[in-house]
Amino acid sequence: MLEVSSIYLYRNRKQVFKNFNLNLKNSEIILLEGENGAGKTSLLNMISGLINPDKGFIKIYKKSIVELGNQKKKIFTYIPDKNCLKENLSVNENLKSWLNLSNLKVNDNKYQKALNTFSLNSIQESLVKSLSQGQKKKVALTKLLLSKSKLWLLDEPLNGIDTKTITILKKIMIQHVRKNGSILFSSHVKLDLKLTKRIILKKIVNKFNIDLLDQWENFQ
Amino acid sequence: MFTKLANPSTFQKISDFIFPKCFGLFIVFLISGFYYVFFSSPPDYLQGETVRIMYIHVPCAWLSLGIYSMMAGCSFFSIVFKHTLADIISRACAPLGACFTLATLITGSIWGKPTWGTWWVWDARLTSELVLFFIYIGHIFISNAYEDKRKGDRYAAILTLLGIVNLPIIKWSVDWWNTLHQPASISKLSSPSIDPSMMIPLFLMVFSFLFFFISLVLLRIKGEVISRKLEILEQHRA
Amino acid sequence: MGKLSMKNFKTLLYREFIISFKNTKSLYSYCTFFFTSILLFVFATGPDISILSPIYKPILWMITIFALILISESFVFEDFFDGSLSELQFLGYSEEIIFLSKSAVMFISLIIPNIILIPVSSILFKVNFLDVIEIITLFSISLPTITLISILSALFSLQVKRNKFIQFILIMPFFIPIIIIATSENFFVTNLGNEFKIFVLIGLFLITLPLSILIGKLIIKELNY
Amino acid sequence: MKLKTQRFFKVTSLLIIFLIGSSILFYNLKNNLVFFFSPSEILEKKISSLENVRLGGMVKKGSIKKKETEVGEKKVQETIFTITDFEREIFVYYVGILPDLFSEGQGVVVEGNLINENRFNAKIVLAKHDENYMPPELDNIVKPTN
Repeated sequence: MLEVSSIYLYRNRKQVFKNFNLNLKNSEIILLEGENGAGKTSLLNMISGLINPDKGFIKIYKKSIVELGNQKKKIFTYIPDKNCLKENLSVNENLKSWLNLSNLKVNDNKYQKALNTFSLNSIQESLVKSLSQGQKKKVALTKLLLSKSKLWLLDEPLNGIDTKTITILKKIMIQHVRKNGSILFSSHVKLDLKLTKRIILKKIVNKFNIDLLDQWENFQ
Repeated sequence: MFTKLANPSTFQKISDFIFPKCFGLFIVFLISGFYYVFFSSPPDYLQGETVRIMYIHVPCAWLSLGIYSMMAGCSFFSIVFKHTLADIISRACAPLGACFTLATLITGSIWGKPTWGTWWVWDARLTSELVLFFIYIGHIFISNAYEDKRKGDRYAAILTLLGIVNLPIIKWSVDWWNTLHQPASISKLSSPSIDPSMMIPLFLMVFSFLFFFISLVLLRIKGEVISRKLEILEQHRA
Repeated sequence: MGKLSMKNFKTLLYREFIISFKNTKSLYSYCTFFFTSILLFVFATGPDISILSPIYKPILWMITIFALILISESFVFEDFFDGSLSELQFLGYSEEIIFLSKSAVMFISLIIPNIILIPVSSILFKVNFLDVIEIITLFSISLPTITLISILSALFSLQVKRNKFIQFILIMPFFIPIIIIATSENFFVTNLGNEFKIFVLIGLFLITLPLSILIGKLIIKELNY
Repeated sequence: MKLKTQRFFKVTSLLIIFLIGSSILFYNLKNNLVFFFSPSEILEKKISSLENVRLGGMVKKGSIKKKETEVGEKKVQETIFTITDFEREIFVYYVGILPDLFSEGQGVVVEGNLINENRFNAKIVLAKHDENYMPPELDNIVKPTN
């Protein structure tokens, strides 16, 4: 399903990825771990096509992300660290606008059920700016329930939500995997979940040779 | 091939070899030029002694255009081939070009007051030269605005390539539109409408300014290369 | 491809409309700002028509540019900081369409209040009716160009986090030709017909449009790095 | 392949828009961006006496008349001269200090109002210098063309 092969990435002259490989098949869950700045978010951004790797390729269903272009929204759902919610709109308006952007049509029953999962029913008309940090995260996670894509990319989904919500999220993830879906997520918080694989990202330390300064390429 | 051949240290060797010669030539041309400008050249039949401003104004104006076209070439090179030397050269050129443009504007204004009777008019030549000055300033600001120098270089290169539209406007504005500024006195096609006794000091000054510019640019490139080396070292130490 | 990008453009346009028109506060504050500054000049100069009517155009432009700089920031900055700018990108909307839809909605949200406010305020300045029509046409032709440039400069200042001065540097040389042609009677262009002005402004717009799309695309892409 | 054609269409359409825009701009500016009008151009256009315009041309030989008048306690110089483009002529009235280069047979640009077909009231007089530079001795031998 998702194939990341021999990725190289430099950011601010520092190497973040060096010959990195990853393979995600159907009904698999992969957890990304690593200290801050090890490149978890960079990896997810690369997979979603926000950043281009310097070398190597990323393929989803044997197609590169650049080729996918407009079909990206059908293939994966990415919940980044930021919540992507407009403060001046209500919860309903935010989710409806998201549905509209990702070309999804959801009947009212399913919509209400999705809201009910994270018990957002009572606040669905209130403005996002009046919500707490955890509630905002819950609204963002509701998008997962509304989406129909097989691949979920989650960047720190457990940040700022309570234990009750974590168990709900765990349940949702297990359900998704059972339905042949696959999940790639990063987290600091321990989640007791049956993982297929756990990838620990490490900062790359390159040995620097002073003779390298004698070539223009190294100035780049 | 060019990328492989010129590595920073050979480039440094070449420029260290050229620099003293350029500076020497600059001094020689400047002294002989000043002798001609102040003692050996006649005043103009109309302007009188004011004509001597021209010997600074014209070289500055030519250099301001020349430097810009050089920067545009470098920007093209840096966008297409991504060679750092091109970025370093245009970064070294921009402040010098801005200074020459400012000198052109100021000397022109000093000349304009007694000749035309005004310090400044919104004439096509003058305005386009002012726009050139703004573009130089924009280049300096954009290339220094980013923490990552390469990013700044790229955007500055784009600005330089966009601003190249201004060059033909400056050059031919006096021919296309009726302006207050007089048309060019020296052109390839026709015989110059400037007397030989004034041409000699003019060209002496042009060459002296040219060598002055070359030696300054070499110095600035050297400084820029060293500062980039230091930056890389610092990043790898951390 | 053309149909698809048209559909994408419509979807984005709809989104931007909802976001900007839910925010009615900014519209109110714009109208208040407009009338206070206009009244300020009316009170300061007194009822003399010969002073009042020539300064009408510059005041109008001053208000518009001030509003543009403020609005363009809110249009771009909010979307960037809550992450929805990158959301649009990973949902598969191309950067050109994002840039275009933003500028289109910003243009509409500025032109609608102005078309109503200009005739009303021109009564205070005793500008005659034909001049008002001329002002509105020149204004609405030159506004798109200026909108594009100011969104671009907002994107630039977002990218250059520590340097606000760059916005000024960008706006200075690129606004000036448009404002000169839209407002001046004879500056270096001596006494010209309005058709000439309209054509020049359209030409300037057609030049600015592709350039700003290309540069805007580049910047929006690079904001993720 | 599909991606490349898409990009090709985007870039070409943008380029076409750019070219159309620049040709519109260039065509209009080439005909209309002027610093001043010549006397025959200014007389063709119907310009009201309230509008500020610039008029340029040669000062006709033997047309300069200077007069010192007193306005209040100040002495001011009043100058009357004719601007010509060798087709039409216009009388120019000017009160104030003239630039050094202002002389007969020399180019000049004046800013002010065209009162009627004959008379132009100048507020500012700018001398236009030509591209000829020569020492004063030569001036007596070779006269510049024009």
